[in-house]
Amino acid sequence: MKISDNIIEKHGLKKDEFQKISKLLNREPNLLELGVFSAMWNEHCSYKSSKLHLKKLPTKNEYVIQGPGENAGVIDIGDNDAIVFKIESHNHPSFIEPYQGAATGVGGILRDVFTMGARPIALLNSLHFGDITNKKTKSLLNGVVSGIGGYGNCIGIPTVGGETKFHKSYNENILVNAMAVGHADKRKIFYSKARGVNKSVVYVGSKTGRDGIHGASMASAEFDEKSEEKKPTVQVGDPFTEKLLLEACLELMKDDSIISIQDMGAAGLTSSSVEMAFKGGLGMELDLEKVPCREKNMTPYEMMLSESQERMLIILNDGKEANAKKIFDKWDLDFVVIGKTTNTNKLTLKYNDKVEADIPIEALSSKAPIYDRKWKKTKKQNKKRDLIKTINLSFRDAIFKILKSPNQSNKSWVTKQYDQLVMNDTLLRSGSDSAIVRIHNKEKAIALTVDSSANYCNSYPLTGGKQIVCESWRNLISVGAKPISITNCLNFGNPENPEIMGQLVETIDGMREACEYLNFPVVSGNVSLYNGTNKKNIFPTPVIGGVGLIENLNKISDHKFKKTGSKILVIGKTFGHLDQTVFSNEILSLKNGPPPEINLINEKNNGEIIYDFIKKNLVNAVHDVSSGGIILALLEMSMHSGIGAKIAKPKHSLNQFEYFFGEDQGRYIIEIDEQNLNKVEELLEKSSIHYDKIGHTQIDEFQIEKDFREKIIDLNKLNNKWYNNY
Amino acid sequence: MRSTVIVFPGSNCDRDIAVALKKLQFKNEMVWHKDSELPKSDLIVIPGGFSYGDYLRSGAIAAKSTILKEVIKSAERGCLILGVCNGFQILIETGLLKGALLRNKNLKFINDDVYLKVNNKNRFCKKYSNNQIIKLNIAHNEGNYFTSSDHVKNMQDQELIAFQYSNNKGDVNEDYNPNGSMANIAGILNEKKNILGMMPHPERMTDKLIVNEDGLGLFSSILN
Amino acid sequence: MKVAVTITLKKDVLDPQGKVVLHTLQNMGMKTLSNIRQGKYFEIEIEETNQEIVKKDVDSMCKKLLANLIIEDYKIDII
Amino acid sequence: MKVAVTITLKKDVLDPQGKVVLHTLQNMGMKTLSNIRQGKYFEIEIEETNQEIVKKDVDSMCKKLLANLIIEDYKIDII
Ligand SMILES: Nc1ncnc2c1ncn2[C@@H]1O[C@H](COP(=O)(O)OP(=O)(O)O)[C@@H](O)[C@H]1O
Ligand SMILES: [Mg+2]
Repeated sequence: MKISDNIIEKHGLKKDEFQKISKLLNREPNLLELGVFSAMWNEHCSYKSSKLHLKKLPTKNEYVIQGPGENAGVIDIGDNDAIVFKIESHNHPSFIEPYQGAATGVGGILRDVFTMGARPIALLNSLHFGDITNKKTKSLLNGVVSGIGGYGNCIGIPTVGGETKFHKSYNENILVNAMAVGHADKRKIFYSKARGVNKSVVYVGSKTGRDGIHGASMASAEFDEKSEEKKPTVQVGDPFTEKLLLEACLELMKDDSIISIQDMGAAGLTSSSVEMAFKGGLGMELDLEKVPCREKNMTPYEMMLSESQERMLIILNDGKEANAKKIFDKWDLDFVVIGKTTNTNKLTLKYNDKVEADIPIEALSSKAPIYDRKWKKTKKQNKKRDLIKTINLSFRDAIFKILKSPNQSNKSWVTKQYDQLVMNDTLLRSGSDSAIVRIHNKEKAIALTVDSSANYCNSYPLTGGKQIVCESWRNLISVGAKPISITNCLNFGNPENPEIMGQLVETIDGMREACEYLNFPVVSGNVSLYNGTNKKNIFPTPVIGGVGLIENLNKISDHKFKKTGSKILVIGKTFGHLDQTVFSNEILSLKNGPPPEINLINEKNNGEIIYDFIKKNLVNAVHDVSSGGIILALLEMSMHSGIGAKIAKPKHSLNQFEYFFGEDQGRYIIEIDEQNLNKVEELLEKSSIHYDKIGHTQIDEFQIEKDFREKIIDLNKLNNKWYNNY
Repeated sequence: MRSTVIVFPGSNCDRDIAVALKKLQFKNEMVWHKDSELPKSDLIVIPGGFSYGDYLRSGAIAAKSTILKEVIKSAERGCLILGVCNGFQILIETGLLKGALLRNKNLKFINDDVYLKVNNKNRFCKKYSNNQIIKLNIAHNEGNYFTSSDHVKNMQDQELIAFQYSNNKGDVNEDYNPNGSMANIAGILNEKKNILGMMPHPERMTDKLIVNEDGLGLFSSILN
Repeated sequence: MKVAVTITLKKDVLDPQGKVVLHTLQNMGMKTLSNIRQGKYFEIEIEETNQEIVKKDVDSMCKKLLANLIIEDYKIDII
Repeated sequence: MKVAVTITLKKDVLDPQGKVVLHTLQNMGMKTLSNIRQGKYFEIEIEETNQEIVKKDVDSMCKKLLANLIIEDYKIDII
């Protein structure tokens, strides 16, 4: 079959890329080979637009065992315990079929984690939907949330945190990012690198069907009117089978049967086999007629490009096949030796003894295109003067409006659909700055958070990139965790547009700066480009998944007020920055202006002193100040505890709106016992850290000077309203 | 005291239950669903989870497993049987407990801490005081208990309703009914009172670091 | 031979799924809609050509597994 | 008027439920059983006697809510 221009285009390849393929092969590829190339060379697998820039991110500190490049990152938390984690997007599939798209997103990221030998212990997610008035939003929200819950609940891994946001830039392209976190014995981490020639290559898990053929290419293609036609490619998830696969793999991992193991994710059998061979500097030969198929008459092309879920590829040590098969039989899963490793450095695909494809592994991996795409700096906007003069709402009405807004509403409608406690180690659930998950049977825990700030990043990516790393760091600090490292998912628009490419480059620059300064490296991640439709791109949305360590379970904190009569302090200086804040968005309906700046020095100092307070048991509650400013942080501390507060703005300070709604960075609110006040002030002054004493806690009423006074129950009602009425 | 926890391929609260049992010094054994023999035990627990993905009807397929035949025999001999969440659904599907568990009335999975009013006139609850209010966690899709009103009346008369959803003051009404269950039923006993099926998870509340220890009362009741 | 099995909830059993679907559709503007009951459907392939045997086998599948006779009714159609 | 709607998964779409039910029935001794696919069933009552209108209304219900056309097909029968 002659490969026409039309076929090339359908495979998401450019003409010059096709020429490059022909040159690498010294001939034109056949259709199967073209399919394999298209899967490996697309953005999703090759990172061709982002690779050059991702390299700039710091990836090491004293905790990192494995940085980016493997299925997931690995960090050392002592006593031979390792934490394995990664975040990944499933944006396009979730837009097309929200339940299955989100469910298989969770399934996929879980496999990334347990393929490394870790038992998954927590799930988190970051969800961005379109405007609430968009007619698709409601069903997408419903479908995605139940899909995430459906998968995680069934497999029995707690979903402990996440974020749910609405903005019109996601109207035609929602974001569904899922993060999985696992626990492993540091001495038994499994990698994808193949070793040895003539070793058995084993297919395990579910059968291969026609699901998601070309899903990987779809995931990196811009949507257009025709994307409806691409619909049948969405995969269906089977969490029950994944649970079996998880248990079977972990059982097989107990001894030394496995040389290497790799899940079949995007581009299924193709990417898993190529990756294993490439990392080992080997070749691989597969007999495709042996692949367990769900449907009759599946072609080699379909088998290689199928994205059926719940499958793994394993390379076994000699003589281990029989025992391994017994394990998979016990769990009612397919187990078939479908090929072997070779020393040819080629991917050789046979079907009934006939060679159907023969491709040098390098052509598919290291020789895949890498682009230094054109990019343009984003111009930093000027600060708006006298924003507050335009306010036409009272202080009280502004608070009410924000409490009722979809983005600031209580998210329990979402989180109640997730089993948060299964495995019985969730010490702090969703709704906190970070979740805390105990290491089973040990006196230590990890803290987990997922954060994004698309408005900030859209306004000025360099600051946004820094800010989002700092926010993650702050959320970990707030619960008493030592921040260790992050994973990230970079959701951006079309990189062929220099402005969008500029957003990506500068966001990464910003992230790099913060990661370096805070010793908070990136150990894994994912890039999702081409998010947008017909040239309308989403806001740049990097999502950061942070992991911190808690070495003493008695030295943790949360944001709920604990008792009446204690003192409330704001740590860090308030300048009253209103541009790009919830306030300017919701109340002033303003879209422009710069985001609040990040001062890394203050960020670090303020965070370290909070950490120190928690370790010294000096604080009753801690909450970082993020979107919505001091007022929203205080309200959350009250609403979630049922304990009120009486607050007054510091004298000679800013205007009330600026003080309470400003989103200056690097700040925390703490609740302390009166008798600890002197000690705390002394420590703050010794470190020259600015703080404001703003009030004290009281029973069931939230009060701000003369302008605001409300029962906590009523505030909760208001805050819980939106989701339940949508 | 010896206990046995039955493990199905999709069980996911089996470890949690085992941890709770061990905390109370039960001599516990895990038994795989394909096994055809049960170790001698005083208590058999069918844990929560999604035994077979909750496909068809939750619990329906597990109810047909080899090991369930043995569980039924033990039950008839008077052995104590506890089914939690999916375990309750399985007990319903085997017919060991009467009624049906339908989809939650809001058609959503619900994970939440709920208050329960306890009837302590049985082996499983005697360490609680009668009408004590405890807080446990629920996590299910199908916990909407349904039966005939005669049966409800019957159970009330014989004190077979061990747990009812309530508020923290013990009011039992629609406002405090998370899933639509008849009479706010959260857990029931068979007539001989040796079998308890309940939707809430007592094993999740056995650790002060996780909310409270209200679930311990159940395990310690069984213990003596 | 191909058989269709339809399983429906008994008349007096509450059908939360049907009820929610009903309300949703009514809210979406389907004014003439007066009731919806949700059930299950199975398409079964059996390698057997004798109708009597097939019917008997499927009947036993329904009784033993597919339907919960306490709350559900079933109907078998050869298709 | 009463209408039956049957919703089935498209041919190549994975049916995890059907798979588990199939294996269970086979393990229970149904040897001639070769395949099962699970679907949904709705019994709908509409206060309208014109068949054409009813069919059109139900068709729109299927498209808008009951079926997910990306992975499912539907069938409408007046009963
Ligand atoms: N999709 C979700 N999954 C899990 N938890 C969520 C999700 N959405 C929101 N949450 C929880 O709700 C809480 C509040 O969310 P948000 O208002 O975004 O918090 P913040 O601005 O403090 O980061 C978070 O702590 C988070 O854990
Ligand atoms: Mg926060």
